[in-house]
Amino acid sequence: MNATARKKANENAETMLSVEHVSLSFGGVKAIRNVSFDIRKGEIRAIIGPNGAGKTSMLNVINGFYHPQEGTITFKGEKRSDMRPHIAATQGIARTFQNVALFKGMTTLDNIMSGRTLRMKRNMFWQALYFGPARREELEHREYVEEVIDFLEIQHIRRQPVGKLPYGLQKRVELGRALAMEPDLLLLDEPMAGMNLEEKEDMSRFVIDVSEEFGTTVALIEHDMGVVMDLSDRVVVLDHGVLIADGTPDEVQSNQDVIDAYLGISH
Amino acid sequence: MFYREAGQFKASYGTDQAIFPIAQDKWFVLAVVAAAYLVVPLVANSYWYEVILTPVVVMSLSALGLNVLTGYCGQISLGHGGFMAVGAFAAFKIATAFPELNVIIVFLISGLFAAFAGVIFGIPSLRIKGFYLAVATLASQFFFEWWFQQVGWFSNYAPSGTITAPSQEFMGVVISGPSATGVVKYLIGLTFLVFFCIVVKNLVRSHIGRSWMAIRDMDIAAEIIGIKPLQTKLLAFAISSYIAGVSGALFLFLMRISLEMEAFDIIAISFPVLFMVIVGGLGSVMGSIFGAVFIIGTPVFIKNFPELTTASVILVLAGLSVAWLTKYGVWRWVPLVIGVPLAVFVFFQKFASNTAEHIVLMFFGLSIVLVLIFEPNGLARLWQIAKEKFRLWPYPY
Amino acid sequence: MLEFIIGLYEGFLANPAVEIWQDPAYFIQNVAGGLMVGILYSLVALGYVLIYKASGVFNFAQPMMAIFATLALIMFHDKVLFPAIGTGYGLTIVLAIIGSMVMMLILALLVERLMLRPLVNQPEIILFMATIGLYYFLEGFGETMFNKIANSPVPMESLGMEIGPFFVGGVMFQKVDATAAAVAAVMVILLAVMFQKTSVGRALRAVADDHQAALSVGIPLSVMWVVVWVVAGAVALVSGLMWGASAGAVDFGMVFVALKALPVLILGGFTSIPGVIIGGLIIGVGERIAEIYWSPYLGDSIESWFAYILALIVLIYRPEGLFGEKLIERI
Amino acid sequence: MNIRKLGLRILAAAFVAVPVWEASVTAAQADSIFIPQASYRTGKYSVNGTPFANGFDDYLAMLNVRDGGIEGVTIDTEECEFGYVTDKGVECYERFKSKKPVAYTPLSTGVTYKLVPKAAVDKIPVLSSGYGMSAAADGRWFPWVFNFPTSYWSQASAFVRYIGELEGGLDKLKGKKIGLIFLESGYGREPIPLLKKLAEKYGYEFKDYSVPGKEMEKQQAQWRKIVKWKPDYMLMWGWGNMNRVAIRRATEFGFPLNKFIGVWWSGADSDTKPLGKLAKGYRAGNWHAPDACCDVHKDILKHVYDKGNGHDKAMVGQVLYNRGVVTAMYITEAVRDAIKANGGKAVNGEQVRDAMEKMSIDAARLKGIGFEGFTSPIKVSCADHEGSGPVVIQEWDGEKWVIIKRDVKPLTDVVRPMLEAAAVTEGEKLGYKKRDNCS
Repeated sequence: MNATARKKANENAETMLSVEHVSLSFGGVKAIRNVSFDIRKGEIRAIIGPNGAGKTSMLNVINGFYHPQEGTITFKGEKRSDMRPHIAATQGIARTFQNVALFKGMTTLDNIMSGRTLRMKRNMFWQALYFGPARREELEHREYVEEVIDFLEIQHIRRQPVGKLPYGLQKRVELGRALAMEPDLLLLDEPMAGMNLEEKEDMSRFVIDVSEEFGTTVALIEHDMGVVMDLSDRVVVLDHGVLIADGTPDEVQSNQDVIDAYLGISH
Repeated sequence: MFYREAGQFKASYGTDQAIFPIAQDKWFVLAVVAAAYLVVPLVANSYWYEVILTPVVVMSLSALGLNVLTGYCGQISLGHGGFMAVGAFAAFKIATAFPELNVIIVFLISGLFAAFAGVIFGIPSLRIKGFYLAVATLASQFFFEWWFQQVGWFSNYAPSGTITAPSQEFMGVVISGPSATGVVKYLIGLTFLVFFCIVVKNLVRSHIGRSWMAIRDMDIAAEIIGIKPLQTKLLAFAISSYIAGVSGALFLFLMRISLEMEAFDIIAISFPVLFMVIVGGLGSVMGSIFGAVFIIGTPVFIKNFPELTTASVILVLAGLSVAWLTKYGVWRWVPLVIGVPLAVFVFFQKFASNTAEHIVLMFFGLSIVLVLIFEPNGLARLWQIAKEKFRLWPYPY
Repeated sequence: MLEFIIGLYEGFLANPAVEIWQDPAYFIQNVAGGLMVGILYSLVALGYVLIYKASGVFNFAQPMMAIFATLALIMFHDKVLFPAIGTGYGLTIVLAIIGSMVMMLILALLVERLMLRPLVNQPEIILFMATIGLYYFLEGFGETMFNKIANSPVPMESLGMEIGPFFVGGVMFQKVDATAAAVAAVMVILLAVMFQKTSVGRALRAVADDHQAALSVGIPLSVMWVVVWVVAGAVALVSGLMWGASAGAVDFGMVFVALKALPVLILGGFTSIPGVIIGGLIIGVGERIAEIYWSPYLGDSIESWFAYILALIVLIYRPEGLFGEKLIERI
Repeated sequence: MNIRKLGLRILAAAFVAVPVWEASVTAAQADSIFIPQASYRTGKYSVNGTPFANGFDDYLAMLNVRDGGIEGVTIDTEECEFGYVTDKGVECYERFKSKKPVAYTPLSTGVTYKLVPKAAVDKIPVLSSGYGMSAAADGRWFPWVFNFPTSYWSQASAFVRYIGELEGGLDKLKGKKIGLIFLESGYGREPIPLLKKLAEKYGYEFKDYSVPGKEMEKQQAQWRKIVKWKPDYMLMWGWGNMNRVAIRRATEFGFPLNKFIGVWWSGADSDTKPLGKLAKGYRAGNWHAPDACCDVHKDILKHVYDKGNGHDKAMVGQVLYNRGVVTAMYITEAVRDAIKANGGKAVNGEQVRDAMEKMSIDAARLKGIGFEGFTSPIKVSCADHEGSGPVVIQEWDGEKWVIIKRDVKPLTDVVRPMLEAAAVTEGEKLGYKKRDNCS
């Protein structure tokens, strides 16, 4: 399936998440002002904007880490304005972070296994004995995790503590942890920041594969415009907390407001 | 030579997920456990039972409990003595109220009370972090200290507040109380230790343990992958205090036989146990045992050989100075020229008992600082490094 | 159940209220007494705050430093008390204070060189544990050194302190306590001036904010650490003297006072100097009032834990303490 | 094998050898008797522990020099420092056990409780003079534990009798108020049941005020409450620096010190000396002289200090120094009796225990060993391990302790039945049976 075909397929897809009139402020600082957009099932949605535009805040609102003062978020038809991150996770939202947020004391394998936590049901008495159902469950999940590891090509660092890995690999492990959750919506916060060209290409490939093989909906923040234009189906542009453009990469690219925002013309 | 993992292939994820994926490790640990059960009772005398073995076994268990909370879940607690006290007093009350109940069952039940107390005092951990939490846990310590002293019911209204472990026989052997022999008490304690080591090891390699470590390493990210912070922390508090409670019961029934609340003082229990965990290795089951051996063993060793210890420390210091003073040519040998005769002189001294005790305090303090400087990951990490070296032996890399 | 609730109401509210109403003078006496003890707590807590602010170390050995410094002063000053042994050096009080401070300087140098520097960039818990190691070391070393003069009285006359009560509007105060309060006020003002107006103070604030950044603009980190440990040593000396004067003598049992400084510390916020003063006063008054009016209902000596529970309850509402800087979590 | 490994091996071997080495030392010393000393010259109570240890050690040293030991048998002794920490105290006991000590003085109530069940098994008599478990007074239940000359309960009752005498008779106690300020611990709580019982009998009002171990330095709240209650007399069961602070607070809050009486662990030089004149008038119980009064002090100075030995001359004659001396004397006299009874050879713990049960030191014997005016005569029996000895009341005159009242007898008629009842409870806890060979 090539990019255009995929776009066509997505156009009529149902809306997975919609953000309506969301405003967020910290004390006197307004991070997000009255922003609305939606994410369709199966698409790759990019959120771009200059530094301080409120992109990361937007992701934090979506997965419940920040609580917006106004507005609502509808995810898979369920409307809510306030929630805790772990509830977002149960509903099927996974994410990665701008500064890698891995569990530094644990190995790669354990980090990715920890993504399966929500799907593991055996209680602590079975676990304490590590016998029967608990053991079987652990092994089943291990198998899935090994698939993720194979997919991301990180077999060789399986047993290493992630704190000591190079940055590029850490980003991959973090993606792996998010994938292990088998999410419906995957939020990626600058997945390619600080990478060299080769690593960026690898990562882009993973993002596309995730979208195509696993059918996961992806929302990503990225600074590299080339990557954004290649990868994404639709783009949201934020500047100073305000939504200034929303559309296909081509539409956005030619939008005068967007060009002004990136060139730093004051409003 | 014998420590090679080459040729051991894992055909399934099951074998790869085993506690000791390397066969030599497994055999070594099994051999140590077997020796602890079979060889130690043959050679130990009452000094070893009373001063080293039983205390090490009981305090290892206590440290294991704290390691669950502090090492795996990252919540510092200075109130561990309080939870041990809950276990001890609960065990005492149950054992005196139901004298026919087997004490082993009593120990296991008394842990539940401690677990309950742990959950209550763990609730603030959702909002309070780091040192703030550490100081807040002191609240539980001091509250229990006061409560058990103040309310006579806990000590069955003994005028002095002293509680004594009642005697009990099981299959013709006295397993608790004043007349139980050292070997029986040691073996009971050892069994509890081994059992809980396996339980904790199993927990920490399951999703529960991974949730704890996730909370420890980065609580925000943990929440975002769906780990519920309060439940996870409370579970850690519950299990940690359960083990603390059981070890408190063992402390009363196997180690002290009779005690008053002062025995669970912050200076007597809470700090030393925290030491054991940190010196032994945060987040390591083996580390808890290493830590207990170190913290209990070091003072006993220095006390038995104060002159030898001082002399060796002087020698080491002199040696280090020589290395440090390299640029001073011949003069760098001065510390050694002074140090060696001094060490020999000290070695043949007879220290007064209080001098020896002062040396214990100073060396104890120093050794903690040194361990932290040279191996902040604790003795367990040293053990791993030693294994690495041994695996490659005789090649350096 | 109803009885229990009525009991709670009577024990915690009704009976204390009636008691206060009937004897307000007693209540005022207790509040005044609590304030005085609170000041002494604050003095001890001040030492912790200084070191924590400048080096991120929660220095558990602070109380041991207080005992150490005070006993050193007594050792340098005293010669009357133990003439037979000849321990004292009989120096004037000024020289004795200087002597004691020189010892604290040596201690600070050694601590910086042998403990803090090798442990730089380690997590706070490791540094905290290291100071517990330091605590044990100082205990052993101090006992060897001051074996003969432990339990000696503070040289009150030389320091110009007096024993005895005085009355303000019918409320009894102890002169020792008043001196301690005055000294505490002076210390706080001096420290505030030092932190705000001098170049050392500015450097210390920079170090407190960010070690790496301070280093990169050329602030000598190790010098700053020594400075702050010496200042903390001075605070330790003052607090040791004040507690010693209040309790009649200086001995190693005084470390327990320091445990009470911990709730003061978290109540005020680890990094705030005004915070520990207010925190100390709240704890001092709070535990006194609780002990006097709630102990008939709860049992005697609730002051042994009340301060901690009070701090815990405050922390649940303000996890960073009353005056601590609020941490905004970022990811 | 390099040097480092060799060193490590030697260390390891040495560590393993501890018990073996201890045993070999024992074998070498069969012609002397071993009296071990647990001492606490370190830790938070070192101020109290040091003079006691000095007195104990000096007395044994003096006997060795002056008489060549006891009845010609050399005294072998060794100190073990335990810093008033129970675990370390147990370590000391276990360390000494292999050397076959003839008696053991645990020196802390915590250690005593721990040793009570052990003593019977190891056949080592435990002497806790003036502390430890009150119930041990009943020798029928606790054959291996002694707490003569007087238990805490006897002492508390002696204080009540003394207060009665000050008021002009025990019947005048009706309506009076007597308070107790105590260290929150097993030791501090010990006199409460007795004082309550006596309150019922004599009609005085009784209230207790606890001081937790960590609040010792403060005590303002307690004294505020005490002053509000306005007691006629205050008793104190304190320890360490709690005593000093309590006296200090009493003066601050205007409580008359001559109505404030401390237990004998609250009446040492270190409690009052730092306060000097401020503590003038404070009283405390005791069972021996508070000064360098007697021949035994002269002997100690002559045979120990004048030869350049000994610990600290300034401490000779202090209250706790004398307590060390008198405790050592009880043991050495028991050993002397045992040696005499067993034909002049070295004796073991069992024989010393038998001697202790028959111990009787009258005034003449006290004079003979240099203790005239030092302490009261004492008589122990198989059933009575306490002796119910009389209590001395001493007062601080601003510079030193002076005895103001001698021979205050306990109210035995009340105390003894309570002691016996307590012995039943404590004995049954340990699964003991009452001996019936004491008639």
